[in-house]
Amino acid sequence: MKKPAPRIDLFDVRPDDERAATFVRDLRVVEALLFTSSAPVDARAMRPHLSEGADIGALTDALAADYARRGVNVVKVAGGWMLRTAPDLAPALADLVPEQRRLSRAAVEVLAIIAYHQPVTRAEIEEIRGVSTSKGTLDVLLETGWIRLRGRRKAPGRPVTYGTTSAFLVQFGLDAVSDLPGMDELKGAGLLDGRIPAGFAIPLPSDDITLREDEEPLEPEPLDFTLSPPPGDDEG
Amino acid sequence: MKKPAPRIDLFDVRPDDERAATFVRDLRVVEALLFTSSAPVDARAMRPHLSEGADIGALTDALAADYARRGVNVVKVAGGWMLRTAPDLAPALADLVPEQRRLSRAAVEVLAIIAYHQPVTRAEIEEIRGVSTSKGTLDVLLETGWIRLRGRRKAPGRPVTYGTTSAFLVQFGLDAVSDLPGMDELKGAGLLDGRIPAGFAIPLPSDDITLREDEEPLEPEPLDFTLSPPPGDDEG
Amino acid sequence: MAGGDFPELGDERPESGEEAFVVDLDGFEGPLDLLLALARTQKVDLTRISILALANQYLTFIEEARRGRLELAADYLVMAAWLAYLKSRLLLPAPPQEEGPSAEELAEAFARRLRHLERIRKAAEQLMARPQMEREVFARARPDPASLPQRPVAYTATLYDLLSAYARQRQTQALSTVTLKMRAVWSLAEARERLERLLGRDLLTDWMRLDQFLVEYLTRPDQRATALASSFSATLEMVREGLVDIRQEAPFAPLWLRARARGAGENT
Repeated sequence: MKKPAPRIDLFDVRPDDERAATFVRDLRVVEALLFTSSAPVDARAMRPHLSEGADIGALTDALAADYARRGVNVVKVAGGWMLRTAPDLAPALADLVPEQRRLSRAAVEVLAIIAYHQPVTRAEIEEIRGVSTSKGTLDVLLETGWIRLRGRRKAPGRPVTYGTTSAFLVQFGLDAVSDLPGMDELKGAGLLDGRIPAGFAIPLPSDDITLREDEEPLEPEPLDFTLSPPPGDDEG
Repeated sequence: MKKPAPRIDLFDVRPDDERAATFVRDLRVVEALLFTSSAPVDARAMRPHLSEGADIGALTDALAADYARRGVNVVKVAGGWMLRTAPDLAPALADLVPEQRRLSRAAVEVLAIIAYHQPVTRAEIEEIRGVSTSKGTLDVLLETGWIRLRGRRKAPGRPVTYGTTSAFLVQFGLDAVSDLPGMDELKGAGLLDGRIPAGFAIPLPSDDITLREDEEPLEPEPLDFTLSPPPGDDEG
Repeated sequence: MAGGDFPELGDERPESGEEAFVVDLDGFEGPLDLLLALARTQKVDLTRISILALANQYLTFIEEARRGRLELAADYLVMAAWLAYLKSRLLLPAPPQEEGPSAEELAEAFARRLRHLERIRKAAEQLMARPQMEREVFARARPDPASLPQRPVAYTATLYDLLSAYARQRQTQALSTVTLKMRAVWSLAEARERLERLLGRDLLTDWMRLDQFLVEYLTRPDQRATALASSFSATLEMVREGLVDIRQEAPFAPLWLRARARGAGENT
């Protein structure tokens, strides 16, 4: 392979070269047209802006070659051309400051039940909440990275069990889920009032990664893999 | 004048030059960041996307120089950088212009007085122009988003003070109000404040969002809220 | 510079190279604007302008305008009055012990005011001559959000949110368990107990509709199904034990219930 010669600036023109000047002018107009448009621009749309008889193919080729190694590229799509950020920069551009979004009330409720009752199945969550839980709510919680699919309950239907992650502990400033306040503390904080029947109990939660006796491992189903955070996330 | 040497492609890097590779990578990211934004991007917004200790000034300078002769230019406006089409292409791009509402002569004059004298009250504007200013003129300017109600002057009647916004800087391609054209002449002639004899210290116009000593905040009147852009809009 | 360079009224005598003024105050942005226009006819730098000559020009202009039309904006008249005052001060010898600024100082301040407006106008011109956004120069079109890298979402919730949500739910559930569930479901034993009470009071010596006996409960939607089902099961149990007879005319028809004759029961 031969080393490419240092390229001369595409936009550099000797003042006396009229044809080259026209080409560069057209090149700049094509560049500006692509820049100002969020959709692909086709040759027909460019034509009225360019010099008569402009070779649009040559112009877009020259521009595409010039942009090839830049942070923005010229791509041919849908019969036209458009500027796009270079695909390899996606990671650098993607780590934007995340948008802060408050968790919905339903999601907080489900999260709270998972935290206290883990490992817990969806049916058990619904039993406690008295309402059905939408798939979306669990999906959002999985997206937060605060809950994970733990395994399956050894019971008819083999329902998935949910538990919290170490990211959950970080988020809520807990050292361990066992630090979640119990009944007396909740009462003391005024969150539970006195109308609590005898026999009411709050479980002592555990997010131990080893499965319980009534749990068995998840099969490597594609669904589970996309939803659950990598297992390594939970080792803390 | 010496003829500039043919420039080597800015994005061309020998594979073994790690520092240069990092620079080019950062350069491409800056380019992509400016490209994806229709508003100015400031250094603080760029920083998280770049390599540690990246010299943002050097990057933007290099990019601005590289873009100088292209159809799109890098300009420093409102405390950040943005990509804009080259001004000389305006005729070729003319039909991109939606129907424009031209500002009246009075509105242009009032805008200039607000820009050069901010913070300024309506009475002061009228004193400079020697004519009363119709409410409509200020309303039109507020509607453009180029001016805003800043606060109130600590003076009898507590008149509202006006100033320009960052949208104003973007509109006219200014980095800061101190870059307003003709500022030196006004300053040199001691004319920035018509009431102060030449030779005295002349307050420079300021669109800083922090109020001056002789200003106090607007009350949250419904009127003020609807007219003034949210305060956050004006932060560089 | 003499005051003879007045703008002409009407357009009967435009001199070559001279700017001819038409009396049309609508075209002026107030008295200072008019004064600047008049000053331009002096063809000197604003810094060397004769304020006296300018005052004369202005006063003559206003005089002519008033002759031509009746209405003049108050701004113009106020300025005329002030300039007439300034003119008299400039022409008369200064009184020996003058209070406040001298006539020359007033004239200078006035000239400075004019220069200021002129500078501001030039600055405004320069400002408007700059390439303006979406007029001469164009920003990147607001990109299609789908084409951009997705902005990640960071969900937030506080420990308080979590604990109060948990307590709220458990509390509601605990209370509902105590009050509702007990009534909502009739156990077989409860249903049987009720039926036996009925039997004991000899109310079932003749055929009686089961739903009539249950009418008090069947009107409550939350209990209808459980009351009916449990009671029916209880009657079947009692039939098996020979305590009652039941019959039904047709599918879904009312169930009839009667205590079995004692002797027959004993015989079985």
